[in-house]
Amino acid sequence: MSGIFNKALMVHLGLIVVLLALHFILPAYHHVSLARIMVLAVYALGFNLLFGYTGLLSLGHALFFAAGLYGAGLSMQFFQWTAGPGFVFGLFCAIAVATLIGMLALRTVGVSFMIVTMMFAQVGYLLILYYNEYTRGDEGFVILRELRVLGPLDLSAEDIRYLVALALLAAAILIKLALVRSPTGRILIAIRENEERTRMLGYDPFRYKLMAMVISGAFAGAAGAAYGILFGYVGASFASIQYSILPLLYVLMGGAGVVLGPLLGTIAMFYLIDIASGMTSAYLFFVGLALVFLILVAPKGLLGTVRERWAPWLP
Amino acid sequence: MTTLLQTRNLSKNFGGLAAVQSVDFDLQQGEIRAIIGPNGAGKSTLVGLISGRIAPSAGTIAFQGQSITKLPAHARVARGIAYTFQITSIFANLTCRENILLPAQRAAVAASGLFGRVDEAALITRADEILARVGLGDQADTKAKEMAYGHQRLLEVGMGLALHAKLLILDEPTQGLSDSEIANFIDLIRTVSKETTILLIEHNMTVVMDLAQRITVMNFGQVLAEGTPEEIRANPAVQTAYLGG
Amino acid sequence: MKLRNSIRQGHFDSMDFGPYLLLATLEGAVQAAVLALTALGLSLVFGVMRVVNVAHGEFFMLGAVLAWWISSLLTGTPLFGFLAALIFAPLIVGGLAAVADRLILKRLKYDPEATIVATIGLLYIIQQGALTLYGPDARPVAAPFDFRVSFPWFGYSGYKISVILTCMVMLLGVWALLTRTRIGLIMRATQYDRETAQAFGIPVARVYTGVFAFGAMLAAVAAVLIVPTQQAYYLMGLDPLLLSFIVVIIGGLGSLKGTVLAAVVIGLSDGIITIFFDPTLAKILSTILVAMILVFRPTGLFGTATR
Amino acid sequence: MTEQKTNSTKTKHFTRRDTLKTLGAAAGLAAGSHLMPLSGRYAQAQSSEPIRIGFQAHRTGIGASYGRWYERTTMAAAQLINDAGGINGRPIEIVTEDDGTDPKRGAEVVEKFAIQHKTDIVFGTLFSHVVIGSAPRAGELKIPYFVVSEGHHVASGKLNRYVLQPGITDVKSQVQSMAPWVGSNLGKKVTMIYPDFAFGHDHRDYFSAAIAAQGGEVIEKIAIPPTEQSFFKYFPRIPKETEVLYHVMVGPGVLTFVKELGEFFGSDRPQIFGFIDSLEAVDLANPGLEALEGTYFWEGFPRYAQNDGANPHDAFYREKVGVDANGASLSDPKDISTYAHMFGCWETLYIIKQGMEAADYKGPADRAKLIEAVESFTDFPEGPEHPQGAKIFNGQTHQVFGIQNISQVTDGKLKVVHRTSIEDSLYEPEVDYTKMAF
Repeated sequence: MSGIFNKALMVHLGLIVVLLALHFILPAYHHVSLARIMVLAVYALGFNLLFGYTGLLSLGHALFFAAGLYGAGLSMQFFQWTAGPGFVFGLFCAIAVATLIGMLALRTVGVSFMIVTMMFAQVGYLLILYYNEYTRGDEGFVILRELRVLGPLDLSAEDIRYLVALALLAAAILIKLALVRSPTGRILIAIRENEERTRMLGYDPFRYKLMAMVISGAFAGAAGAAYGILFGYVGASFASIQYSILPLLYVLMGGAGVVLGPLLGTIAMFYLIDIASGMTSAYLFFVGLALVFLILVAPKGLLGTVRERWAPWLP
Repeated sequence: MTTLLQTRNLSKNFGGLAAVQSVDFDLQQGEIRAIIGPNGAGKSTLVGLISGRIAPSAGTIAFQGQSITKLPAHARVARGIAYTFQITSIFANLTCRENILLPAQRAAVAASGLFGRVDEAALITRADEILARVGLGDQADTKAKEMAYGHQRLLEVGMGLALHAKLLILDEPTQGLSDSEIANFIDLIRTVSKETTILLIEHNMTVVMDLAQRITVMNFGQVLAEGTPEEIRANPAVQTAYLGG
Repeated sequence: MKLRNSIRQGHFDSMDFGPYLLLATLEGAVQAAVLALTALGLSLVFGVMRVVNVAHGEFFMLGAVLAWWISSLLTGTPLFGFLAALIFAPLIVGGLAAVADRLILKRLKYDPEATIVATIGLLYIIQQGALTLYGPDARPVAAPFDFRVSFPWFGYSGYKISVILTCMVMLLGVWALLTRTRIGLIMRATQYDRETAQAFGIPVARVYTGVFAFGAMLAAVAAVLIVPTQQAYYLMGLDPLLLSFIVVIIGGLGSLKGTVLAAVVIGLSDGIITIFFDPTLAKILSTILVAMILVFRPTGLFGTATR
Repeated sequence: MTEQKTNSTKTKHFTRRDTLKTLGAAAGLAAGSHLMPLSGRYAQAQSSEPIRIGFQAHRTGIGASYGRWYERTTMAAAQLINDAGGINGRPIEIVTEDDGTDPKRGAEVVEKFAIQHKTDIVFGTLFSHVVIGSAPRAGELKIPYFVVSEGHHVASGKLNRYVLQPGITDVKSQVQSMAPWVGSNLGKKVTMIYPDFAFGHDHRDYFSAAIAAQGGEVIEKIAIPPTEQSFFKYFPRIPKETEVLYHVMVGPGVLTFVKELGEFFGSDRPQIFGFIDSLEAVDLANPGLEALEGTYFWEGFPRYAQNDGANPHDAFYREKVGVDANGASLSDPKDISTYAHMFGCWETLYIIKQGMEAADYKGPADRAKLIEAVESFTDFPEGPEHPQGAKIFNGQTHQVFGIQNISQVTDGKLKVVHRTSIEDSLYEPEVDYTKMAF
């Protein structure tokens, strides 16, 4: 391990410590918001693995988020499972769905891949509506509060929720950091940069893309399952196209292909909407303007620009 | 001498055009072979077929006595067939070292599986050795796209070397290199050829005559002649093809 | 189970198969006609500029909303208001698109990824603009003329049939423009090779602006044509956007014929599958069908590679 | 505070194991005892300032056309309450946040009200998925959540003690109370067309049961996928022997839906009965809607002033909200209100007032008392505070029940032809929220 790698590790570990310290000092509203942001950031982190590192733009990631959300929510509702088994089952569902969709959708490239993933996600959304008698369709359902426990921990309590969300995010950051700095991560980046050349170096691009898709789907599913468990609600809107675009926005804002980019993007987007909507009912206008401005001024996103200008060692 | 590579009746049609027609081609272990021929003779298509970038219309390819006709390109690389691109195809946004690390880690990654551990430090050492060998030792941390064209060509060759292949296919490696760089390149290939069989497509006749032990001449998708440099130089059919064609 | 129950032979007692098929075909044809026009706009932008215009559906929405605005400004017969809308709504939308191209896309040098982000931003801006200025309600636009075509089994809107015909004329017009005129030649040259086109003195920047505006105008025209049968609404852009994307990819990039054929396939299959299945199940099945076409024919049904 | 300092100074020589240990310790600490600083942060101070009411509004998204009118109605009622001296001598202040008609943002907005705006209660949500998405957070943050949604979610027992719907009848009782009149006046063989949403399924299930009780039958159920833009192709599914076509649509497609319905049938049509949801905020004078002449609609509160003396308080309410006799905005006759639903905001606000007065509400510490006070209410008499009509409230189910109207389109206006009794809409309670802990 060279010094550069340790520096990167220190930054990421340091960030996790800062998030832990914030638990003790943040004003309540930001504390509760950050808990949700951290869960959604896991979703964006997974999206970034596929989009930022492997170069695959999926417009159907809400399907994986929803697979985790519904896998956890439905199993908890019907089998009276608590959070632990519910989460594991949700994660398993997301991995299964991501594997299946990956095997099909990865036969396509570029814009076709965007459209195919989007269409499969649309199928998932409609299936949730179609099986209304179990899912309550668009309306969704509440996960019973007494099931939202992990051993002795009451996950509906504000402090526990924050720490559990942080633990999930920390795991996601460290797994992703390890992955992108591993030889496998190098291959994913190589596929993004030049797929044909990568193949001629002896790597099967399909295999690596599928792996990226499954891990990315697992991140999305973990975020979905955690969202349902921590916030108590499961609903079809999380499977809609808007929720597929959301992680793309987070990643682009924070910086694609930077491990921490999605976290920063999720934070920035949340506060942009939160603050703008407090000032005007036309807040979408400002979101749009911010996106256009960002892409004109800092096309690589916030952290992408930081890396380009000041910190080339940032993974 | 054992036969490393063997094609039989190998053909490729693009639409109505027969780019490669019924080529029987044998390559012996350890040799330096050059393929020459006028533009459009089918040289690049032939090595494309061998490396697996192009699927054949008919015919078979065997490597070390085993059929590889149906193997995808990446699996052929795993068997030991390395290909360097005619049009420079490096990872422009990555550093020189990373460009070399990618091929250098292939065997280790294949051995350890998707999530296995790989000795990163040993890999970096090896990558830097290869960079030194192709004369890019001082540019390890330079982004590939920021290098001079000739250096990019050398990096491309270095990537081929890093694969540690049994057969190294070089598609016009000296294009765009200066005379001094070419001389270095010839020396490099000579040393490499002690471990590796070399298949070279080349327009620069000086390089061909200097390096190749045997030469295959292609014209209109077929093998026109094959022999030592002296035999080829003396071959009237070759002269017609080059001068009259 | 639910799936088996929903394969319905039972309800042809409500309407015989023949008439139902006729109705589904007519509905499919209307959808196909409007979709073809909308998707063609997207395809041109995509083909010539390599820009994935996520705001395309918003140009469609703007066309519909402007049609309401223009026709409500004008008193007189609905025909007069409608014709004014058919002329001015696309012009305004085209103008906006040209401005967006100059102000944003051009500065991004038409980088494919950056333009996706920028057009998502544009989507929000246009949508919010419509919500603020036009409001959240769905509003109708009077058809320029209307008569009910009475089939023996059901009635059908004469205006809808005229929409099919108008779209066909428009498509022929665009086809002639692209293949028979100098403008079309310039566009194709730019699509084929930007640098060479530039070298031959083609003002590529102006061509790009023109193509972007023209693509938006096609969407707006389609919206003005269909809005009398539906309603103008600020969130109506999403569906045409998604369907247009699907059509463009299935049809094959840059293939006018493919785009039209794909629109017909999607329009009709959507209509006809509903005869046999529960509506939502039909939507699920038709979506899977189209996705599978893409999976197993990644380059589309009629075109060449679409990267 | 010392705890934090150790953490931040450690940063420089941190190892992974240390992090895990700290995380574990923190988790254990948090689990074992309530963190002092945190619980302090989530508590709220009492105040003698205005009573703050968080209004969760659908300003954007698919609920926006309802949201606008919910907001206008709320502001009108708040103004009246303040003009009459407020609640317990304190003025009320409406703090509005847009939820984008999205359940995720809805939950965030509830958090914002409870923690940042420090409102006393949250109020005003319409769309069911936003209600259900927000309800767990309201329960966890222990803030009373008064919804105006007409969904059956509250009375079904799926939510929690902090969620109440005292201002608008739920869909189950609305639908149920329609069946006797439909069965005896329009026909017994019913075909239903509804969106493939939970809301549509409620209509399907409750109406099927209710019409069966009348000796009728639902012979075909057509669930329309919500992504649909055009409905014509589904109409052939309507069986020929259909006597009554029951439709309920929601969202922007409604205009297309009713236009196409008219086109399909022409003059030879079955009886048509619909929920006004299909036409809320839509002008009946719109081109293409002529075909609705003679058809029937459920209305929560009749859009057109009836002038039949049946409702003495309608005119007052109309004037204060700014709606003319045709249900349109006083300032723009083309701007049609969501008249059948929005009265719920008005009435809910008055119930909040009544509840706070009964509980002698002083501040957030009295939230449980407020809920208990509302739970103890049993009926609301007709009056300026309840202009839609008298209501019966069930404190166990947190749900209110009122009269419903059936109107016929006559000369392009809706004319009430039947008013149900409150008793028509009652059903067996499915939950007793009063037994749940706070």
